[in-house]
Amino acid sequence: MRDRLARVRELPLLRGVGVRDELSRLQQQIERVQAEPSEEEIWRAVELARHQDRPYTLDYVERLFDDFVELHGDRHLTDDPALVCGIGRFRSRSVALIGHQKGRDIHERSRRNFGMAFPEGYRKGMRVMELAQRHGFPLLTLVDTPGAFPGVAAEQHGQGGWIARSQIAMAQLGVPTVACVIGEGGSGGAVAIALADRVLMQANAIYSVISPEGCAAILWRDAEQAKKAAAAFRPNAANCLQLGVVDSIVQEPPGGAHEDHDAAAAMLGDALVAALTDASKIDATKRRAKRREKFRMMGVYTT
Amino acid sequence: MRDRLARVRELPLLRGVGVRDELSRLQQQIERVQAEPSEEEIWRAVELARHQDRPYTLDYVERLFDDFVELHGDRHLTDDPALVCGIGRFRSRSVALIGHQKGRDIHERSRRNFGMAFPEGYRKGMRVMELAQRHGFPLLTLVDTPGAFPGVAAEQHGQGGWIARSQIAMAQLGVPTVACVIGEGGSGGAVAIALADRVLMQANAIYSVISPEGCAAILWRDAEQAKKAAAAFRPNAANCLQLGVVDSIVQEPPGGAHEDHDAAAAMLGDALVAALTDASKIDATKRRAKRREKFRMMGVYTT
Amino acid sequence: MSSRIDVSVEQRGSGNAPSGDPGGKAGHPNTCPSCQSHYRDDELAATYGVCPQCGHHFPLRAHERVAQLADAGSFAEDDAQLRSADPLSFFDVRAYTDRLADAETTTGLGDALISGAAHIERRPCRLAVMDFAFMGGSMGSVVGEKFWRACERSASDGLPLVCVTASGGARMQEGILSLMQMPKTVCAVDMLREASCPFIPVMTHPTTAGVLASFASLGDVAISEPDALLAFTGPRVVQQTIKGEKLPEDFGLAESNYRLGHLDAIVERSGLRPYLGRLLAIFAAGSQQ
Amino acid sequence: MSSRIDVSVEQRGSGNAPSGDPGGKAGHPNTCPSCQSHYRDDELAATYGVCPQCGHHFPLRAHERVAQLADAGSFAEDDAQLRSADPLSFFDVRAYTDRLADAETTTGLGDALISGAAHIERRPCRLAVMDFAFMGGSMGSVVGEKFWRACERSASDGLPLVCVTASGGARMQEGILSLMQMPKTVCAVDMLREASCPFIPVMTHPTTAGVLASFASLGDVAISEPDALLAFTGPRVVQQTIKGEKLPEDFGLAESNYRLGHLDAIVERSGLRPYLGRLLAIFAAGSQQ
Ligand SMILES: [Zn+2]
Ligand SMILES: [Zn+2]
Repeated sequence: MRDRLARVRELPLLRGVGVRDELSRLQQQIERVQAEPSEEEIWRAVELARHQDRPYTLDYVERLFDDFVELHGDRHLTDDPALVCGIGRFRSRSVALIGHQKGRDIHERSRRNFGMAFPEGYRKGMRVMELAQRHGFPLLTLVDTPGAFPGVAAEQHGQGGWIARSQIAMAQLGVPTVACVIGEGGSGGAVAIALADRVLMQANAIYSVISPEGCAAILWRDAEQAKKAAAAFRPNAANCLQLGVVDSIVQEPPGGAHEDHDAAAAMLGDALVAALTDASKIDATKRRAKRREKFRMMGVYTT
Repeated sequence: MRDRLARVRELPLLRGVGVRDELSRLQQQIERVQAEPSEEEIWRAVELARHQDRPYTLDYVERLFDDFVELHGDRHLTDDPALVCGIGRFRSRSVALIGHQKGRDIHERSRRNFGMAFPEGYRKGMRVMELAQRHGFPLLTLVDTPGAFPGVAAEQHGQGGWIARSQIAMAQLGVPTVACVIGEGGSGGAVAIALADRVLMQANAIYSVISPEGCAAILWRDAEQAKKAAAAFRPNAANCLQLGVVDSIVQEPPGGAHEDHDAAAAMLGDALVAALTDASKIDATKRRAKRREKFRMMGVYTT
Repeated sequence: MSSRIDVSVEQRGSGNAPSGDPGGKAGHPNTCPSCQSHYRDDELAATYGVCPQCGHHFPLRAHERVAQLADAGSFAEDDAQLRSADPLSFFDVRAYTDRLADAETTTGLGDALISGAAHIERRPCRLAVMDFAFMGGSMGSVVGEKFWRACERSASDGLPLVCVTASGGARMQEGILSLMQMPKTVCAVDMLREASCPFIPVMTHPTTAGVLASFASLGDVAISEPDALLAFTGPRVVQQTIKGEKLPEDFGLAESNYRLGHLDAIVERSGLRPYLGRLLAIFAAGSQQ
Repeated sequence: MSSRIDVSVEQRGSGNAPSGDPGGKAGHPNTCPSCQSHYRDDELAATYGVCPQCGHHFPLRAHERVAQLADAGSFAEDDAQLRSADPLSFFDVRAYTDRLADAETTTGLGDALISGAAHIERRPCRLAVMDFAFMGGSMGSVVGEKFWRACERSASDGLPLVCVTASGGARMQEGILSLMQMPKTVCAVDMLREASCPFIPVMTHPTTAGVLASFASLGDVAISEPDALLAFTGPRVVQQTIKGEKLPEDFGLAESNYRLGHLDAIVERSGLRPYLGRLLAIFAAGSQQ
């Protein structure tokens, strides 16, 4: 990993003023990331990120919020249970929250579509963003989805368009925003709610453009090659941090978040508060432009 | 009518700063309104407003716009043909337009639901309002509907809520807005797009809280009493002007707008330009508050 | 837009009264239209006007509602002196002025909405409550103006406005001016929004037509009591447009509105005050950030 | 999100080639996949690459598109020197660097998007065009950065941006960084919006996955060519989720998107330039008001 970090420094990538910040952040965290992860280690992150006992959004809400009022419905067609939205009291602040919710047992998983949102879910989220903006509530988002729901109605209702609109709604917010990938950060369904001032990622979460299985099916024409695919595109937290995609890594209890929900929640809570405090320091009138600049820096190319 | 005007002056109604403006406007126009209309005359306005040859939104667009690009769709479910939206060049300005469209022949009428919009129609309109706001286009709206569509899907998709949201979207616009009732201004379906800086009304249009037939059915329990009901609540332009609900009356060719679409369009065009020019004079930062004050004045009560 | 709600739904359940009707209590205001249980006034008062047998929410008078929601003694009414004029000299089978006078005598109210300063769970706010008993909770100039003033006071004090709605729609007898109360109340909500004041409507049975299609739908949060009819066009009129087809069982009711994404929560009457208290606490803390 | 569109749709029609295939022209780029008519290059060029028999829109290379849309000689390309790095040292059956080199050799392009200053119908604007021939029009860091710079120049000049899209989605080989081009390009559109610059994407076959779910859907006006596949998830993958059920005939195509409210207009290729000219005139006049 140190090699790659060195390479990152040399390339004309992550350009502009953000680079130094990113690098120093990287430096601070690199001690924790012991070594270049092997194929097995990356696959372990994939498995942990999808672990059936991993805490979900509502598990964290229950532990981190003093009071939480869930909000429902897109005001047009339905309430999408794959995306939980609400307002509440978090560490003595009032905040708005949007998070994917996979569901614990098979019944709930099916009801929540395994955390795969429909356009109506993102529309509900945008409604809560408006509410946050109107009342000056910072916005927290928790990302945990295999991806947006790939069905007929979801497509017909404009899945692509609403993922785009949810992102630009986050881009336009004047309030501080913090996102954290707490499990699977799956492609468009994930970035729909992850365009934030600060983006965090739990140590065993993954964040990726496509599922390992999907990637394997396309590139190797063999879904069985998922492990190999995962090793190739490295959806693990250390890689995302190294590439400047996330700002910091949120530690998990030994063995992973599923081993101790309370401890995982405490660590997440501390990280969210720190990021929120950090994001709140920016002059509100400059926040939108700063947020744009952050995402502008993402990418690697030569000029 | 003069009697009533006198009464209007005495009552502590149409209160506040707006009163004098309303009254002077009233005074200016009262010469044209010859006398208190009879039951027959009011009913004639109802018939003219619904006349099958009366020009509709697209008839005016065709005659008044140098170029017009129609915009379609609510980005979620469908395109509602009962509400026509677009941007175009009108008397050397670029403007956005929203108008009900009843349809001329029976096939088109059925396709357009006789100008009765679904929530999706109002959502399309709100999209165009956003576009107008983003690019500083003044907004023109042409109102011509028996009312919002009273069907199962329309209700299930939130008809009431979207009529409300369409109104508040107009309330929040920073650009100048002018509405004109060009035929039937039927209840909630009409006000959804009529919360404007200036509200005009064609001489033979009607603007009402309920259809004469509906009113008769409820109050007299006999839909046949429509004429009587119309006479009781007077949906005609002169009455709306007198009550301060509209700012001025747009003249029509002799016999009514259906007798000469070109002449009617020319008169409407002149009135829209005058109102737009007038509305554009207000300091943009005060426009939203001024518009609120205008509607605040509506109502008659004693203190 | 109808100025009355569909009688069919307004009195739903009552048609199923057993034909025996012992004691002739069917239709009595203290007889539950759903399960026919009959209660003394003090029994209903003790349960917030909710049938202990079946959960039916009896209609509440505005002052009863205030008593249930506001901290004891905290409500101070404003604008009680406002009265409707009769701009159209409206006369159907009776004169509008007579209807108004009757409604005032029967209800003891000046019009279909009362409003004032209040505390809910020790949080200061403005509270406005509609009363269906006053001409079907219909919205005329006085309702519009009182709502406007409530918003104005909220905005100037930086306080939330809680508004309990119950209305068949516009006050037809005021003609086009009743329709104009829709944009007027919408503008009032816009004033609240510009001032970043929370607006929390609580929709109760029935909230329909012009009130649903204006301020009632523009809350920061959308709350309803169970079983309330929340529809722009009521089931009777919609039934006419679809002829023989059957309307969905719970058409227009709060439960269907919730399922279809139009409500954040359906809150039982007994839970309303604590629920509002939680919301007010969240919003109050937000405004200090 | 797939980095390739469904082959089934990409090559729709071609499976229906008569089994005879006289002259072995099926699959030839100048053979119409819908009606099997075959054309010389100059014939297709004369019809904007549209089959005169059946209206099929053949894919256009980016420079052909520029030639069709921009006034002659007006296009001045920017940022042509940008090239992808290989942040993951990505290797599947081939190395990403090899794929890039091949694509550049084959297409003569540095990546899947070109952009520059242009005039359309004598209106100054910025024009960006994607090329499906370069790795399926996939969006990696270079596409994202070029789009960003195009927006930046539009914003600083106060000019509209016209962007013709054709993309299978994200450039999987750049891993998470390719996903980040979605929020990056969305932020670029936000910059345009803040500067009140018109943004007019023209979606062509295919515009899917990460490009549809970012800047392509954020235009002031939404335009498509006929028959284009515009889907977040393509029909092949959706078919898997619905098992035996049959997909709608025109699933994901422009025509179905129009019907479902996602497009303002479907414009035939020959009418695109005048249509854009009208839009630019309306927006240009608006900005001077
Ligand atoms: Zn009961
Ligand atoms: Zn052909």
